[in-house]
Order: sequence, then C-alpha cells, then structure tokens
Amino acid sequence: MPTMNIIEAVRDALRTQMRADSRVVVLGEDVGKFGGVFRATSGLVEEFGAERVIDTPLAEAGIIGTAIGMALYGLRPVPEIQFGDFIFPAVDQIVNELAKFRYRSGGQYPCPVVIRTPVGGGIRGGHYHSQSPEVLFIHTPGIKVVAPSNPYDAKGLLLACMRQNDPVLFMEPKRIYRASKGEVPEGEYTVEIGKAAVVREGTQCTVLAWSGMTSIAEEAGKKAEAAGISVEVIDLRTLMPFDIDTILDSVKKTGRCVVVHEAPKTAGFGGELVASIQERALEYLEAPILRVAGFDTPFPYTLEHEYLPNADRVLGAIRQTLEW
Amino acid sequence: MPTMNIIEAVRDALRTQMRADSRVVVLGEDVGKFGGVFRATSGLVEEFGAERVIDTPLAEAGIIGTAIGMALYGLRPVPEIQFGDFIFPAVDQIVNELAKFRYRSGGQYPCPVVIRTPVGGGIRGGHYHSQSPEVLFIHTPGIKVVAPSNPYDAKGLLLACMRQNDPVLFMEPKRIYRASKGEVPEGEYTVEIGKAAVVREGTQCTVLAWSGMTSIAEEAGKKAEAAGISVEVIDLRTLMPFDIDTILDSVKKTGRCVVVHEAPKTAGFGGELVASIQERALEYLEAPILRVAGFDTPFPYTLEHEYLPNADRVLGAIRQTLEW
Amino acid sequence: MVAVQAQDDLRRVLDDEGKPLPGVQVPAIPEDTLLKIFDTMALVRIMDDRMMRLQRQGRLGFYMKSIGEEASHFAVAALRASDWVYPSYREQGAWFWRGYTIEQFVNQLFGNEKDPVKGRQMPVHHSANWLNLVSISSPVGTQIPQAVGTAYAAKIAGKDDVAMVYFGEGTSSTGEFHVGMNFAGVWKAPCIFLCRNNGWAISVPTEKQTAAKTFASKAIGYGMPGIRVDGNDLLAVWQVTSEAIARARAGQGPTMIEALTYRIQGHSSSDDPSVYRDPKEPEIWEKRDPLNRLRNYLRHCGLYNEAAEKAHSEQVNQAITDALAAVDHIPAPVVESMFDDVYEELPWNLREQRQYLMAQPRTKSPHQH
Amino acid sequence: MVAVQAQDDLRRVLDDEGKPLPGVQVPAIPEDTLLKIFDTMALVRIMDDRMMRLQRQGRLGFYMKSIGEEASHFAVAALRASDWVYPSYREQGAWFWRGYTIEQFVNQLFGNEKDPVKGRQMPVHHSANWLNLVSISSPVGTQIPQAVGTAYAAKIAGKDDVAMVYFGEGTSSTGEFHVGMNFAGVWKAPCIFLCRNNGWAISVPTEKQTAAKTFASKAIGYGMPGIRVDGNDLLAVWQVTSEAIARARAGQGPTMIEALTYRIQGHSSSDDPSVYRDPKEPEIWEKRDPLNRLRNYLRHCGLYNEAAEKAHSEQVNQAITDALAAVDHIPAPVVESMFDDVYEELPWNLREQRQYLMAQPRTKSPHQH
Ligand SMILES: Cc1ncc(C[n+]2csc(CCOP(=O)(O)OP(=O)(O)O)c2C)c(N)n1
Ligand SMILES: Cc1ncc(C[n+]2csc(CCOP(=O)(O)OP(=O)(O)O)c2C)c(N)n1
Ligand SMILES: [Mg+2]
Ligand SMILES: [Mg+2]
Repeated sequence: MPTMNIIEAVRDALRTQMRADSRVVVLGEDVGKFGGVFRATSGLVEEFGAERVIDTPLAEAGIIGTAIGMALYGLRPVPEIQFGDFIFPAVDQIVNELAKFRYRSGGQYPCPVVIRTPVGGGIRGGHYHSQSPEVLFIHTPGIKVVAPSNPYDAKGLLLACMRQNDPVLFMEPKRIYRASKGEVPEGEYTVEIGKAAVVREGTQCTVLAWSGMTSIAEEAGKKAEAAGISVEVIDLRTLMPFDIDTILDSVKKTGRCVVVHEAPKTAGFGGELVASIQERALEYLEAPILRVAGFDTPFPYTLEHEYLPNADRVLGAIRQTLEW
Repeated sequence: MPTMNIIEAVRDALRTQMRADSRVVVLGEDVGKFGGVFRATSGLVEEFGAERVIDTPLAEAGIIGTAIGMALYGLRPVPEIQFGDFIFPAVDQIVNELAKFRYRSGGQYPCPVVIRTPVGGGIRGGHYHSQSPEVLFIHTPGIKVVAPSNPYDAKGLLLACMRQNDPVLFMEPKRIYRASKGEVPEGEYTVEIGKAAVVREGTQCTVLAWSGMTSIAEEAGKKAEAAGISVEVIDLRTLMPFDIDTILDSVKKTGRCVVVHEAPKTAGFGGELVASIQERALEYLEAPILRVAGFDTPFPYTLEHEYLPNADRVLGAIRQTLEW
Repeated sequence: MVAVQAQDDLRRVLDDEGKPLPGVQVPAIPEDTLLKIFDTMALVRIMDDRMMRLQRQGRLGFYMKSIGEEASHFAVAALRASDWVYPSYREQGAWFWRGYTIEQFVNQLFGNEKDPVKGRQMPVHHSANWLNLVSISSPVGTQIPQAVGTAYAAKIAGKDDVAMVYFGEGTSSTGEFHVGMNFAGVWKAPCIFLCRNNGWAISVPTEKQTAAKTFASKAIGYGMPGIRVDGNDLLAVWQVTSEAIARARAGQGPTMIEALTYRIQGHSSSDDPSVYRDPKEPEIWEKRDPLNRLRNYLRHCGLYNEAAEKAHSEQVNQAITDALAAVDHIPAPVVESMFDDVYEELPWNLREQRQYLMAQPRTKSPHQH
Repeated sequence: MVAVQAQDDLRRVLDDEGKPLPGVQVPAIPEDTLLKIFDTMALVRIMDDRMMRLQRQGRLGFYMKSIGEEASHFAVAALRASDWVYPSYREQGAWFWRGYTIEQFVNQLFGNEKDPVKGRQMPVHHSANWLNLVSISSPVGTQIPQAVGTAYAAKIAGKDDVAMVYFGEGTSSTGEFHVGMNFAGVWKAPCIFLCRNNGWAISVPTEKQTAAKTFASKAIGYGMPGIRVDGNDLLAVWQVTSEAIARARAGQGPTMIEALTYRIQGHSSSDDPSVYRDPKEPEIWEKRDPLNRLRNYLRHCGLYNEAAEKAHSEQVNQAITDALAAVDHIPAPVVESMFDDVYEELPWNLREQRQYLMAQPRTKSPHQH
C-alpha cells in the first residue's frame, strides 16, 4: 500500500472519483494549472480537462452559487474554498441555499455539493489563514460536516462524501497536510460518514478531538500514560452528524471527558458536545466536562502557539477532571 | 411614563440618540421615507434628513461595509438588516472585518457599529423570515450580541449600545414587536450591557431564555406555579458577554436548569450555556440541564407552531429535571 | 420615477395601443403560442386579483402580485421545455406557462399536504422540478450564480439547454448579481439574465438603486450584450429573448435583458406604497398595460375572440373557486413530515427530535385549516 | 496574457523610455514631490529585494513584493494628508509616502512588540491610523465598501476629504467590489477606486477573471467614469488621480482608475509562477519598468543626480540593516497582550482565559525571536 500525506490522499480521492463518475467536476480559485495553492488538485486539469477542473474568477459566492446550479442539473461539483477563512462571502449560498435546497423544494431538488476547504492554524497565517469555522455549519440543518485528521480517513471520507446525496463541508487540516503520513489503499474504499474512531483506548478519561487537534489529543494521551493515567482518545471525524453512541460508550466507561478544539471556546462545537453528553450521561460523570479550545480572540499571528491548544494543556485538563 | 411597544421603543432610542449625538446615522433598505418594513425608523428621515437616515441599494454587504468605513472615520452608524435571515451576505463584513478591526489594527481602529435586525419566527415567514442566527456572532470574538425581550430593555439597551465603542449585533424579537407593550421612560436612560434580568424568582428550576422566548419561559413559569413548581426565569438580555454570575447564582440555588431558544438545538447557544454552567457548578446539579429549542431543520412554514418551543414543552422539560 | 424611455435604446414592437410600430420587424410567433400566452397572461391577472382579495379577507397569509408586469413573465415562452428557469417571486406566468396547475399554485399558497413543497415555504415560493422550474428563494440574488452554474453544467454535459434567471432591478445591486454575471461572461455560459425593471425595490426607486444610466448597461462590465426592451410589450420581450436564446444555444454566451416595466401596486400584500410614492405615478403605466396591448394586437391580427376570452376567464375563475373549495378539505402536512428532506436520510438527532415531537401534545397552529 | 494596449483608451504621459510622448500634457508635479516620489519608489524596490532575500533565508515568514508595479502605489502622492487610504497588501509605497518608517515596516513584518499592530497580523498587513492609512485585510474586496463608507462619512461630516482604495484586478470579481462601486455611484461618494491590473490573480490571468474588454469599463455599470492609465507611468498615474481627486472634492462623485501594470514575479513568497505561466511573459514588462522610466524622466528634466540616488540607496539599505539588527533584540509582544483590543474592555470570559493562559507554562513559539 502506498504511503501518502493528506494532500496526496485528497488528490487521490478526487482523481479516483473523477475517473469513476464523469459528473464530478472540481472548481475554485487556482485549482487548474496551478493545482491549488496547497496542490491538492495538481495534475487534475491535465487528466480531466478545463471543463471538469475549473479555474474560477475570485468570488467564493460564485464558486458555491454556480456549484449549486451544477448540482441541481445533475453534476457532482466539488468546489474548493482556498482557505476556510474565505468561506464567509459564500455563507449565504451555503446556509440559505445549499443546505436548504432539498428541504425547501419539498425534496424535489437534492443538492450534492462537497465543499473542500483547508482549516486551522499553526502555519503562521494570522487571523485570515487560520480559522476553524465549523460550528456555523454544524448549526445549519441540511449540510453535513466532515473533518478528517489523517490520510486514510481523508481519502475514505472524501470518497464517501462524493458518493452520497447531501451537501457536505469537508474540512482539511492544513497544518498537517504534509506532516501527516500513512498507508492509503489505492483505488476505491470509503470511511463511513457519521462514525468516530477510537484512536487510543483508555479507562480514566475520554478526550474528544478532530482535525488538527487529534494528534494533540493523542500526544496528551501518551503523556498521560507516562504519568500513569489511562486516556481514551476519540477522533470524531464527522462533526455533523456526530457519533453520539461512540462518545457516550466511552464517557460512560471513563466518567470523565475533555473536548479539544481550535476554534474559540465560546459557542464552539465543544459546547454542543458537552451539552449532549451531560443530557444523556450526567449520572456517569465524575467531574465536569472540560474544554481546551482556542481563546475568544481573533486568531493571533506572533502568539499563535500560545493560542493553540497543546498537549500540556490537554493533559492539564485531564488531570483536573481526575482531581476534581 | 408613556406606554410603548418594542418598535416604538427602538424608534425612541434612535431618535433620542440621534438628537444627542450628531455622529449617529441610520442606514439600510427602506429605512427612509418608508420608515423600515417594520416602521422602526419611521419619522427619522423627516427629522434628521437623508444624509443621516440613508436608504441604501439592496446589498447587505454594502450596508455593513459602508457602515464600517463610516465608523472608522468617526461616525456612529446604526445599520438595519431588514430581516435577520438576510444578514448572511454581510457575514464576511461582520465576522472578518467589523469584529476584528480593533484587534487587527492593534487597537488603532475601534469600529462602533450597532447592527439592528429583527429575528425569530412566529410571523408565518417560513425559512427566510424567521431565523435566529445569534450563535455565529456569539462565537465571533470582537462583537457583542444583545437581544432584548421587551420595550424597556429594548430602548435602554439600544441606547447603551450606541454609547459604547464596540460593534454590536442588536437582535429584535419581531414576533412581539407590537404585542409586547410596557412603560418606557422618555429621554435618556440605559440598561447595562452584559447583565441578565431575573424576571421571575423561584427555587426549584432555573429557566434561561432571551428575545422572543422570554415570554414563553415566563408562561411556563406560571404554569409551573399552578402545578406547585417554583421556577426562576432569567432573561439573558445580552448574549455576548453573557451574565455568567446571575446564571450561576440561580442554578446553584435551584440545582436544575432548562435553556430555551428558537434557533436549532444542535450547536445553538444553549450548548454553550450548558457547558459553561456544568464547568462551574456540576456539583450543584440535581439533574441534567435540558434544552428546549428549535429542531434541527430549516424553519418550516405551515408547521411553524410545531417547530417553535412553547410553554408546555418548557414545562415538560422542567418536570423532567424535577423527576430525574 | 421611471420615465418612459427614448426609443433608440429600447426595443419595442408594439405601440401603447398594441399596434406594430412602423418599420419594425414583428416576430413570427406561432398563432397557438400567441393565444396560449394571452390566455396564460389573463390567468395570471385573474389569479392575482383573486388571491389579493383572499388575502384581504384574512384567508391567505401573504401574496405577491405582478399586475402590469405580466408580459415580462413570458420570456419563458421562447424557451423549450428542457431549458431551465429560475423565477423570482413575481413571475407567476412562468409557472402556468409550463403547466403548473391552478391547484398546485393554490395548494402552495396554503402550504397544505398537497403543496408541491410540502408546506415548507411561504406563499409564492413554488418549486417544480418536473418542469425544470427551480425553487424560489426569498434571499434575492442568490439564484443568479445558480442559474449560471446550471447553464454551464449543460455545456459541460454536452447539451444545448440554456438557463434563464428572472430578477428585479433592485436585485442587481446584490453581490450575487455581479458574481453570477461575471462567471457567465468568462464561461460563455448559455444563460439569460432577465432583469425585470419595475421601477421599485419595495420603497426604493431606481435612482437610489444605481447611478448607471440603464440596468442593461451593466452588461458591459461582463463582456456580454445588454438589451433593453419594453417589458410591457409581449412581442418585443419574445423577440429579444429569442435572440438571446439563439446566441446562447450557438455557444455565443450569455445575454442580459432589462425589461422595462412598472410595479403598479404595492410590493406585496404587506406593503402600502402611498407612504413613499406619488399615487399619480402608476397612472401613466396603467395606459401601457401589457394584457390590453396584447389583446389589441390579437385584435389587430384578427386573432381575438371576445367570447373565447370570456369563456376562458370563467373557466379559470371556476378552477380557482374549485381549488379554493378543495383547500378547505386538504389538511396541513403531517407533523412528522417536518423532519423529512433535511437530509436524504434522517440522522440520529432528527430521529430523536421527531420522536420527542410526536410524543408532545399537538399544537393547533394558527394557520392550519 | 496582458498585451500592451492600444493607446487611445490608455492614458500615458511617458513613453517606455521615460520621455514625454509628443503632444501630451505633462502634469505639473512640484519638483520636490517628484524627487520624493522617486526616492520612495526606490526605497520600495530596495525593501522588496531585501525582504525577499530574508524570506529565502528563512528569517521571515512571508513577504509580498510589488516589483514592476510601484508607480501605481503613488496615486497616494496626489492626495493630501487628511484623505483616507485603504491599501491592499501590494502598495508598500503608500505607507512610506505618508511617513511610515522603515523600522515600523520591519517590525510589522516580524510581528514583534514594536509592531504597530502588536504582532496580530501576518507580514505586510500594516495599519497606521495616525497617517489615515487603514489596516490591510487579507480577505480581498472587503475594503472597497469600507472606503466608500469613509468617503461618504466625510461628505456627511461636511469635510472635503476623499477616500482611495487600492485593489487588484482579480478583486474586481468579488461581490464587495460591485456593492462598493454601486453605493459610491448612488451616493456620489468622494471615493477613488484604484484597480491595479497586474495581469494575474495568483495563477489566474485576466481573461479567466472577466470577459469585460477592460476593467475600467466596469465603471459604466455604476454611472461613474472609468479611466485606464499606464500603471508604470508615474506621471500618468499622478495625472488621472489628480483629476479624480478634483472631481471628488468638487462633489462630482467617484472615479474608477484601472492602472495597467504587470506582476513580474510570484504572487507572494509562497508562489512559483513557472508552474502556470510562460517565463517569457514578464520580460516584455521588464522593459517598461516604472522606476527606470521615472529615472529617465528625471534625467530628461535635468533633475536626476546619480550620486544622490546612490547615497539615498545606501542610506535606505543602512536603515534596513539597522532595523533588522534591532529586530533581534525586540521581543515578541507579551503573552497577555493577546487578549487586548478584542473589545475596549476585557469581558469576563477573556479575563478568565487570560488568567488561565498566564498560569500555563510558556510555549516557545517557533516564530518568536
Ligand atoms: C438578500 C435580501 N435582502 C433583502 C430582502 C428583502 N426584500 C425582498 S424583495 C426586496 C426588493 C426587491 O426589489 P427588486 O429586485 O426590484 O424586485 P421586485 O420586488 O421589484 O420585483 C427586498 C429588499 C431579500 N428578500 N433578500
Ligand atoms: C476573499 C478572498 N478569497 C481568496 C483570497 C486568496 N487570495 C489572496 S490574493 C488572491 C489574488 C488576488 O489577485 P488580485 O486582486 O489581482 O491582486 P494582486 O495579488 O494581483 O495584487 C487570492 C485569490 C483572499 N485573500 N480573499
Ligand atoms: Mg423592482
Ligand atoms: Mg492582480
């Protein structure tokens, strides 16, 4: 099995599906000859031509708006938003249009658009190349939100997204685009949407993470083990619909939980996870569920490594739940 | 003291502040001669002229974008977004620009823009005249979010917003724009931003609500009383920064809590409130904190009264926390 | 205020009385098509009138009429059935033209169980995928790039279908208008932009909407032709639309059409235009009524039959009466349907919420019948 | 590819060698202004070169240069100090022209404690409210309606200040461009839109950006003048900008200027243009270098002094060297500053988070010095 990084896995998923399904088209800024600023689409225009790999004018609302119209007509567009931070001009098209099309048409018009976008900090990008905007979309009924943390899941989930009939926001962890490497099967396989992965088993505390924070959670898990604490780490992989069963099974077992995310703490997705867990498993909780998250500030530049959650902070929170 | 409804109170606040501060300008679609589709600005263009009460072209991004530029130059713009549902084309201007201006300029450029917009359902408006988009803005560092539920607070809070130096999203409960009436002082007074109001005192369960849901929570409180249950109802009034002290004092006293909101449940602001409370007061909780919220569907038309939280459902949740 | 424009940059075929102007080329519209357009236009007029009365009686929540603007709806008549159309909320004619029935129309207004959109949207927000008519959305402008995407998708798929999107002149101020027009220009998408300039966006007149000389002139910025047409002249609307369609099908790209017309009445059933405009203004336009002009033209061609119009009008009125009578017996969509179509399949959160709701006592909604 | 355009719709004063074209009117730029522009342009060139080398050495995270496009920066020189400017990330000249210092510039790039924006933004995202230069934002286009708001605010406040916003031709595709231009037209806002058409938006050439014949032609859709100017001809840039300013101050409204130039190098320090364009293309444009042309013009006027240029260049280089040396001793902003300026005052959540962070062990950031 070849070894790939996340960028390569994403590209492989796109290529695989474009070969299998002629309805799949890719569009976005710089996705053609340049192959995308992170090179996720490199080589595609050469193989599939400029009508299926489309360099668009500079307008995110246009990228998503036209993708919607293509999907209604029967294509399978996979638009790229160059950075998650630039998704906001397309928010009206996503929240009011894409997500609601099936519903508002009484089921007449499904709208299978898979939006790919790199998210997260750690690349010295400041406010505008670092944000993690997932919660807005998780809160929007009608769109799924998927956030892989490694090459295997990235390819398998992206293929799964392109083969189902609902719109998806597919968030890619740009900080580890190249750093995260692993074996990835050639050809077709899928990872089920809506299923979390227990990436580390343990008994004393559950840590929930996704995207770029999964490796931080795993690192914290290792550090905890060295300190004699047994931690279970769950990579959510899909944020909407999130895998409540896997989460509850784990928290009922450990009695403690820490949620880790990069987005600002207040009203981040962590809040939802905490609320959902305590609604269903309060009696199992030995301690409050804690959140280690980005601070409630715009994403800073110089101090980004003070801003970002790290393994020590996660470990600190784990300890706090144990000592409570 | 005159009796006013919410629309009149808002108009009175605008007029009062426009008289006191010549930097205040109002802009938006149909705010001039027409006085706004809900008539909140009616009479203002006659008093203050077309340069301070500006009918704009049809573009929310332009309304907020130009308001930002006005604020930087020294004016105090109070833009109106005709319906909260139409705020999405301006989300980039709000999330990436308005909210971050002070921060990203190293404190050089404060940006005091107060965005008024009617929110919530119950007026037979379907998906696009009913949404409650607060959580996105609560999650965005740099902007405050205020959501009054009655005429007195509407005027006092709006005056407070126009007199401070941070951007604010001021959400007005359109369903009770005219139905909610009360005594409102003439002239100047303010209600403090960031302070909740205990609108009903009780001992057995705390209900948190805001905007159009406050009256629902109060109704549930009354029904509970009739059933021999003592409920404390808190109107949050400000959602960012929310009044954690008042909330905690109450929940520590009652040991139970129900959060009510119109927006879809998943990743709504309720999740944050639950998470914040259990972080700080888990040991006081006699039962899980429950949420009575909009369902995770687009806002429906015919079935909107099945969609919207009502007093019976809130009462049901209160009972559930008591019987847990 | 929109003045009647000089003729040189405004395409007209008929004069205000419905006679062909001297020297103009009259488009060759097949007789049966012309008569069907006339009937459909009359149907729209009757429907608007009936529904507004219903709304005033408090039986209907909301309505949007298009009295005086109907000729512009029939740009759709120059398309073929496989072409896609994105109407705004003010082109009822497009729906009826393609075969959307009076029953469907009325059921949508009432959001009942037989409403094609299952009671999910406000009145006048139709959807008919079997007619290639795309769901109406309230946020204006959003449909414009969508139509461009559909048009380009046809091109990618190797078909010669075109897409047409209707919108008001106020909507040309949105970012989405620009973005859609610009993509269409670059892609040479077979898309027709039908800007219905009715002079007003709720209370905002055109001169507060743009400083451009005409809306059609905006096409220049996208490298596409922009054509102004008398929007109350059915023959001229047909002619410019046909030309645009021919260009689009031939791979020559998009066209913007500005159809000059006038919103004679309020924006919607919620509006009162006397607050913001001179009540005299509509009067000028009443004289240019598109239905009258078409009737006169038919008369001029010897195609008009008064008895037939009367019979058709009675038939339409009866069909509306029947549909309204039926409405009283059509229930609201079942409560559990609220959770359908959010996704293809119900995720666990919606399953749980549906179960919760079904266990609650039923709410008597104020607008269920 | 951007071809050198026919002259009739392109304002030029100088030929490619820097000599005034026959018959043109040469703008009367005061000598000291002209010399200051030349010096500042040379400073930008030197700075770009030094910073790119630093970036290549791995000492600087990111940089954006403007080699070959510098003349367009100096539209700012025709303004007065009380006028407001919204630069994009590629007009370093505007900053230096108004007195932003080499130290400030370098400290911003390094995001250190002396950075005017307190280390909050990426390199090249300056802000200087004391110079009426507004913070640069990465999301392109957003600044355009903001500048219109500022311009109109000046009008409302009864001042005759104007606002100018710079942006690239790619940015003209955003919804915000449209929305800003349209508001400006309707409001007759004293705003100048300086579209720097350098042929490329990262890898996207102009013909994939718009089908319009020129970017300036987009102004028609907003009822404002659109003027094309040779963006490598400082005198022409000055001239058209001065005319636009005069119109704006006289209450005649906004102007769009398309400054035709070329992005000789990569989009930013992260880009490699050889992947997507013919390396021969830049060569044509190197011959039209704005700095050379201005130097030749000064020579032509007898204003050029080679020794002075050399001295100035040495002085600039030394100042940069000094600033870079100083940088090694300037610490990163203190950690608790992360929480400042989110709001005027710290709300409880930020107070709590600050306290939490200060109790944590310090993270050695990979880009703290
Ligand atoms: C994005 C957005 N903003 C505001 C509104 C509220 N609104 C509904 S119709 C309308 C005016 C539209 O005018 P125009 O485009 O000229 O169409 P007309 O109603 O005249 O047919 C406005 C402002 C909306 N529907 N969508
Ligand atoms: C809204 C938005 N989308 C995407 C980007 C990423 N991006 C940065 S610069 C750029 C190209 C801009 O081109 P142009 O406007 O021509 O300016 P130039 O770089 O040529 O000066 C893009 C796509 C962005 N900054 N903002
Ligand atoms: Mg209109
Ligand atoms: Mg460019």
